[in-house]
Amino acid sequence: MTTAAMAGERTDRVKPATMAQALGRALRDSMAEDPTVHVLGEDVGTLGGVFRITDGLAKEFGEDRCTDTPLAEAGILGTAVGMAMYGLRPVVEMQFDAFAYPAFEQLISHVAKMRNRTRGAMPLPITVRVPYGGGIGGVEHHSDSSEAYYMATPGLHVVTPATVDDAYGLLRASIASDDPVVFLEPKRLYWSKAPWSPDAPVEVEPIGRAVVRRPGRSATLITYGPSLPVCLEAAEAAVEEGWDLEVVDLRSLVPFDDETVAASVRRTGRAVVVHESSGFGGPGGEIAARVTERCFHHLEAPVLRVAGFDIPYPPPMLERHHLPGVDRVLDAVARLQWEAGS
Amino acid sequence: MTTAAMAGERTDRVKPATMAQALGRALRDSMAEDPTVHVLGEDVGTLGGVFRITDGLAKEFGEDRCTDTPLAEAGILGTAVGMAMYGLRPVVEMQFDAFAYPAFEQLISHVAKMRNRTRGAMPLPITVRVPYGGGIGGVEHHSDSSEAYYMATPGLHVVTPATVDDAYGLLRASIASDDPVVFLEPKRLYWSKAPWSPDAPVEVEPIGRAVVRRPGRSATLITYGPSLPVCLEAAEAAVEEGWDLEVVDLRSLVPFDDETVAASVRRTGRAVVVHESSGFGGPGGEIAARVTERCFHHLEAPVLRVAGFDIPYPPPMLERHHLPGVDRVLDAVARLQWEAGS
Amino acid sequence: MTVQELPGAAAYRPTPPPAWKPLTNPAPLLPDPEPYRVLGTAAVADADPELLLRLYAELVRGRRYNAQATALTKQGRLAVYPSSTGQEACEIAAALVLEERDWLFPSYRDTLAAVARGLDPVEALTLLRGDRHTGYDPREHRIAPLCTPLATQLPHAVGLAHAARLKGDDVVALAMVGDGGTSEGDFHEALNFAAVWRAPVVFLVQNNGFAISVPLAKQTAAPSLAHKAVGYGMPGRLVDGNDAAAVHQVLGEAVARARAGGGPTLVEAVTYRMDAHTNADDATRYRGDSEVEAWRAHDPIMLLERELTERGLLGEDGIEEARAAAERMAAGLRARMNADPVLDPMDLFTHVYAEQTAQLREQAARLRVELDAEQGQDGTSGAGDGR
Amino acid sequence: MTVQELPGAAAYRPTPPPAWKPLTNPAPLLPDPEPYRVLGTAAVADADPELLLRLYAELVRGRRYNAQATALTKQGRLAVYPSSTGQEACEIAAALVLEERDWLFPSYRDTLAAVARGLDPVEALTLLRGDRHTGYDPREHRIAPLCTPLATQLPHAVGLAHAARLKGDDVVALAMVGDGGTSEGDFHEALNFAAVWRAPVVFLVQNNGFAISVPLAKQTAAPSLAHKAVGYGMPGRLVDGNDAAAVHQVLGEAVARARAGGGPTLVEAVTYRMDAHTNADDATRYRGDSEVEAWRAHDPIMLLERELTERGLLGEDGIEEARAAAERMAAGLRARMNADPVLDPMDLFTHVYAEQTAQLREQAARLRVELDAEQGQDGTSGAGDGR
Ligand SMILES: Cc1ncc(C[n+]2csc(CCOP(=O)(O)OP(=O)(O)O)c2C)c(N)n1
Ligand SMILES: Cc1ncc(C[n+]2csc(CCOP(=O)(O)OP(=O)(O)O)c2C)c(N)n1
Ligand SMILES: [Mg+2]
Ligand SMILES: [Mg+2]
Repeated sequence: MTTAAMAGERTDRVKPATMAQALGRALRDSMAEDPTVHVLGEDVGTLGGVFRITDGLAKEFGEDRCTDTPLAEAGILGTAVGMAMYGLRPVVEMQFDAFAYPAFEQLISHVAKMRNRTRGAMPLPITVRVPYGGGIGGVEHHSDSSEAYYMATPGLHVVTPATVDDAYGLLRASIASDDPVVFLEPKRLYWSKAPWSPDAPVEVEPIGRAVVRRPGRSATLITYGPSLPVCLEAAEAAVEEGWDLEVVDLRSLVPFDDETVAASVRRTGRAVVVHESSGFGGPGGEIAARVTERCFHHLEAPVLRVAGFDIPYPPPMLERHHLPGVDRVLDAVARLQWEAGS
Repeated sequence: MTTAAMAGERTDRVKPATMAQALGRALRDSMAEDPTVHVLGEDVGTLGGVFRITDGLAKEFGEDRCTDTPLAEAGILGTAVGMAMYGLRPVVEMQFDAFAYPAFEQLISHVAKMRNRTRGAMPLPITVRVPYGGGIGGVEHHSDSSEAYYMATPGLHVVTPATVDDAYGLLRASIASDDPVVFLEPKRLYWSKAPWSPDAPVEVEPIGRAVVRRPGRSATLITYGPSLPVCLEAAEAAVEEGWDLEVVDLRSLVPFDDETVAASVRRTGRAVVVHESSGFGGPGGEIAARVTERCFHHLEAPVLRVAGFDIPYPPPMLERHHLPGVDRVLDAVARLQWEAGS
Repeated sequence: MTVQELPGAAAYRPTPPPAWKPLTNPAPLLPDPEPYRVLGTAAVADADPELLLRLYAELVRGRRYNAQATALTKQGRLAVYPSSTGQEACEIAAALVLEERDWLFPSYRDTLAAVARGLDPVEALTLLRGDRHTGYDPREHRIAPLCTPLATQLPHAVGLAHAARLKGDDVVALAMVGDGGTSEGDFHEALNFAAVWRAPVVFLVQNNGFAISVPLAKQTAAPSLAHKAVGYGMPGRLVDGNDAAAVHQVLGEAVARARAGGGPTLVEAVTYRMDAHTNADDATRYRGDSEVEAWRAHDPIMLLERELTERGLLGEDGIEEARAAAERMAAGLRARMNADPVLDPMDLFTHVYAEQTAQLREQAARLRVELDAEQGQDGTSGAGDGR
Repeated sequence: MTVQELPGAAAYRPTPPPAWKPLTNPAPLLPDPEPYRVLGTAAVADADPELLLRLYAELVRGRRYNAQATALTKQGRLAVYPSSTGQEACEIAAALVLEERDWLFPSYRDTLAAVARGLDPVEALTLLRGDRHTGYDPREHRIAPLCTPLATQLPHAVGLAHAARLKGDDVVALAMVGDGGTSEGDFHEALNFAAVWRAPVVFLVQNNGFAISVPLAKQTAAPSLAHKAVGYGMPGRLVDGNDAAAVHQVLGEAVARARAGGGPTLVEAVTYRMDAHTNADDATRYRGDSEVEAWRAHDPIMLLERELTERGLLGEDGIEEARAAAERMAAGLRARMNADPVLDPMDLFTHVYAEQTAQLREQAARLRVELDAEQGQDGTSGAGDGR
């Protein structure tokens, strides 16, 4: 599917845009195209959201389409469920990762299960946007990486963009999906820029496809969202050490693109999973385990993981010690038992 | 530590007891020994809990020590936090796995983090008892395996007994712990019986030690809680096929006993992780990944996982198709590439 | 900063803070001091005899339905049944007060309301039999799935009602919840959203005295549950939940108000759960016979039957007819519930997502192999092996 | 079942359902129709002049503290600051009304209340500077950690107050929350638990008109937030939040009531946030100058200063003295906040559990190696590199 097809007439002005702008544009285009798309959340209307992602939507589409709700996340998601039951396509904004927790019961017991428990009669095409992760100097409860909770919940899709293009394309695809999507927005990439034209058609992959962001032959870095730039930087730095690293951007944690990931690891024979979520019980365990199941006899070394420490997210002044950086990625690559194989 | 030391005078009458009885006795002994232990939850007082685990406690210790609360899980856990801040040692009962979700924010943002965010000044010695898992014919929302959520949350201990002895010992140790413990009670083992004397001293390991329930040489089954009996049965059945399976009962998911698990897998060279929680994003990924990291060169085959399907928990009449049984465990063992090695 | 420096200081007069004004006049929001009643009071004169007779027939049928479902648990045909015996007036009135286009949001106890609204009783009971989570298409009769996580259905009702209004549809949602459920955060959030959005929704709290074993006095210290309405700026109505005419009237007024754009209403119906919490519960652990007996003297069927017989609207024939109809329903239900449901285990994978993921396809293939092997072994079909 | 079959049927008389009685008389729970005021009204005659002077000095200091903290954000010394300028009367009264043994549960906006209660302002600000989550030992001044997840501190306050009472200690907990926070489920559950347990706790809602950009009218349709009390069976009090004497009096009465075993009270203080939500917020996006100006004419310091000067209790000297004291505090704060905090990254691992797990020991060892390498590279210490 191309976004041109999705968003109507477009011209060709390519200039740098931020991920935040691309997300906002995706919301706008979705709302323009489909009158059943409604945005709701705290401060999304008049203010345009604390990250200004929804800026202008209330003005363009009215407060009934982009609604400032009372301050209650379970209420927001719970009413979104009811709206979806009546045929609307709600897009919910959670203000920060940790502030999605009050809505956990609605998410787990209803949003994830409704299609299943009604045997397909009541799908819930709800997109839950969650700004997530650290690196922006946020005080406590503003930097959680909560993706493990969502991944462990059958019935949800879990999607996270790492580029400006994907921010647009994946959000459009998520809103268009007939299943609930937890759409994780890497806060610290909100202000990342790339040449991007809101008016140029962009080839949008359907949800569920990983992509090789940098081809390489020595080892595969498997990552997503906020850690993609770290991995790309590490891959550049690794050239000096003689390593040619392939970087895979998962884009969708659920469904998981086993094919792309396994194909890469079979080629390279070595892999490191990189994410800033805590290591223990985090996404990396699942990813490493399934890669190993599929590629065992191709592996020269165990799949390693570079992750945040197993600690509550630290205060801003210490976060750089917690977050996986280029050095930690290279360190892990160095431990991939290079003597043993190639 | 021995429970005799913890519970005072005891004699030696060994007769069969259920896990439910052992749990009740652990609560009773903890309350008798430590006046700061308070039990609270829905129906825990007059009724003795829907599983009757707290039966008799309100009578023996009064309603102030074993309290029927209003019906609100966040309120229960939230007030428990306040009680712990004042020096009490609350034991909270969540009535069923899925009904702990409303308390998720309190658990993640406060219970797990309070010690850390106050730099040790305010530990929260709270035990959250959660009856979990399926196999009892429960209707929807009564059979969730929610351990992955808790495992992914630094600051929590996650403990789950699989035997009558451990039910007593681990619950006593959890209540005695100065850290918050999510104590997962395998519902379908509530009525499992074993010779056990409430009056005999039982050697209780501190939280965090796995135990080899059955020694073996061919491969290791790594499991916990409700799946232990399945694994033991599978190990017996495997003898016929010529496999001598070792069975490790984790008992504590956090902290994780890498030493015991890795030692076993290094010995056997093969491993299968078994649990009834959904596979994707479930505990098995973490376990398989860390075992592989530690034992890679000892492994004859990838660590495999036998788990519930990646679906919402099914209706009772279909649950037997969802839950990992002996056959699925043996199937996985058969796929451990026996040609390749031993 | 001193008073001299502050702009406007000189103009200062003791006035209330500038932005403050009451959003609503609280007086009309307060419920009656006593539960509103119709039967046995002067108000009954205004009641439509046909409605009363209809309510009566439904109450009798409803009671029989409860008894039959409970009997089915003893025969192992239902895994569990939360009976609404004693609460039939609420269940029936909730169902009857709605138009076809309206939506009902029942809690796990309210299969009777769903059945009275037209749902096939077998479909209503699949959840409790254990073969399906929701045994019906919610859109067919506009009945949301029976909701087990307490109070979580309330924001759904608000969202649906709000969506309908946004679409310009004349639809009201009626949501049912227990006294215990009012303690949950979702109750609070739902009522607040409803009031702020003036959503066309009616909240019916069946205060049946208990949340499993926990009596109301351990649940709340409020004057009544209906008083909670004030805090949301919606009217609270207190009604005798065993007086079918009163419940019907009060709910009817609330529905009409919602339909007219007047916003939500909270209705507390004071009633009593005559049976245990479910067949698996032992009510003697937490309440005495005398309390149950006192309520038996205030039985909803009895109240209505007495009214109708005293007014000559109902005779022995009519009573017999209602009973016979109820028996026919019960016999039909019995017969149909005696058949084992035919289930296909492969259905486990069919409605997790709109499209099956690669992972689920793999897992389904593995189960297929297992089922085929089972079939090979014992000659039975892997499918349709319900229990 | 017919009326004849029902036991007790003959005895039936129209009575309210057996178990129903109001748990509380609702009338005394209702707040005043207007925010209660002391300054500029007859009630001021009963106010203790010393208290008024103390409040005045603290208000002036509090305003200066807010201004200084905001200035520190501009200098990069604080990451963010949610100012309570305009709300000082609430902040100060909340702090002053408690005994030493009592507990304060502040929200993220209430560093001023914590400071007024005796907390070192630098310790109060570490959260917002970014070096520590909670920069103080909560037990020292009995101030719970500043709470960011809205309303989640309220059940903590209830639990603590309840625990204290169970232990026989004479301790009251005062919990602060914003108007927006009242919409959260935790608000509801906390108030309900408090009322059912008759816990000695006081809930202070600072209704400052906004939750970030969302005005009260989008937050609730209630007559006032104080009216929510009725639904829990506790008294609601409505007070002018810019009238320090009134807030102090109303809170004082609520604390006394709680202490005497009378149970919880909900106090709504109507006030206004003069600054933006935080320094990072742009308030012009959602409110106009005229509204802000109207509130400036109702400034808490001005109200009190006028009262005191008109009554001859305060002269230019006193005003000057209060200002000078506030300046000294600000200068001290500035000076101390100018130093970079010395942090040890190894602390990341020290307070996750009572005992470090093997996994954390491993991770700590790895960080140690990294820090040593860093130190080797650039000759600086890995520790203490805060920013
Ligand atoms: C969130 C949640 N917590 C706990 C339960 C377990 N539970 C089922 S019914 C019930 C009592 C409900 O009482 P009430 O709301 O008064 O409804 P009633 O049973 O009287 O109809 C409880 C605690 C649940 N279903 N959902
Ligand atoms: C559970 C939760 N949801 C959202 C937020 C983000 N947030 C921080 S402050 C705020 C507004 C709070 O408004 P109010 O309660 O009126 O307090 P005020 O800021 O006016 O003091 C929001 C939405 C949060 N901190 N916690
Ligand atoms: Mg009830
Ligand atoms: Mg506010």
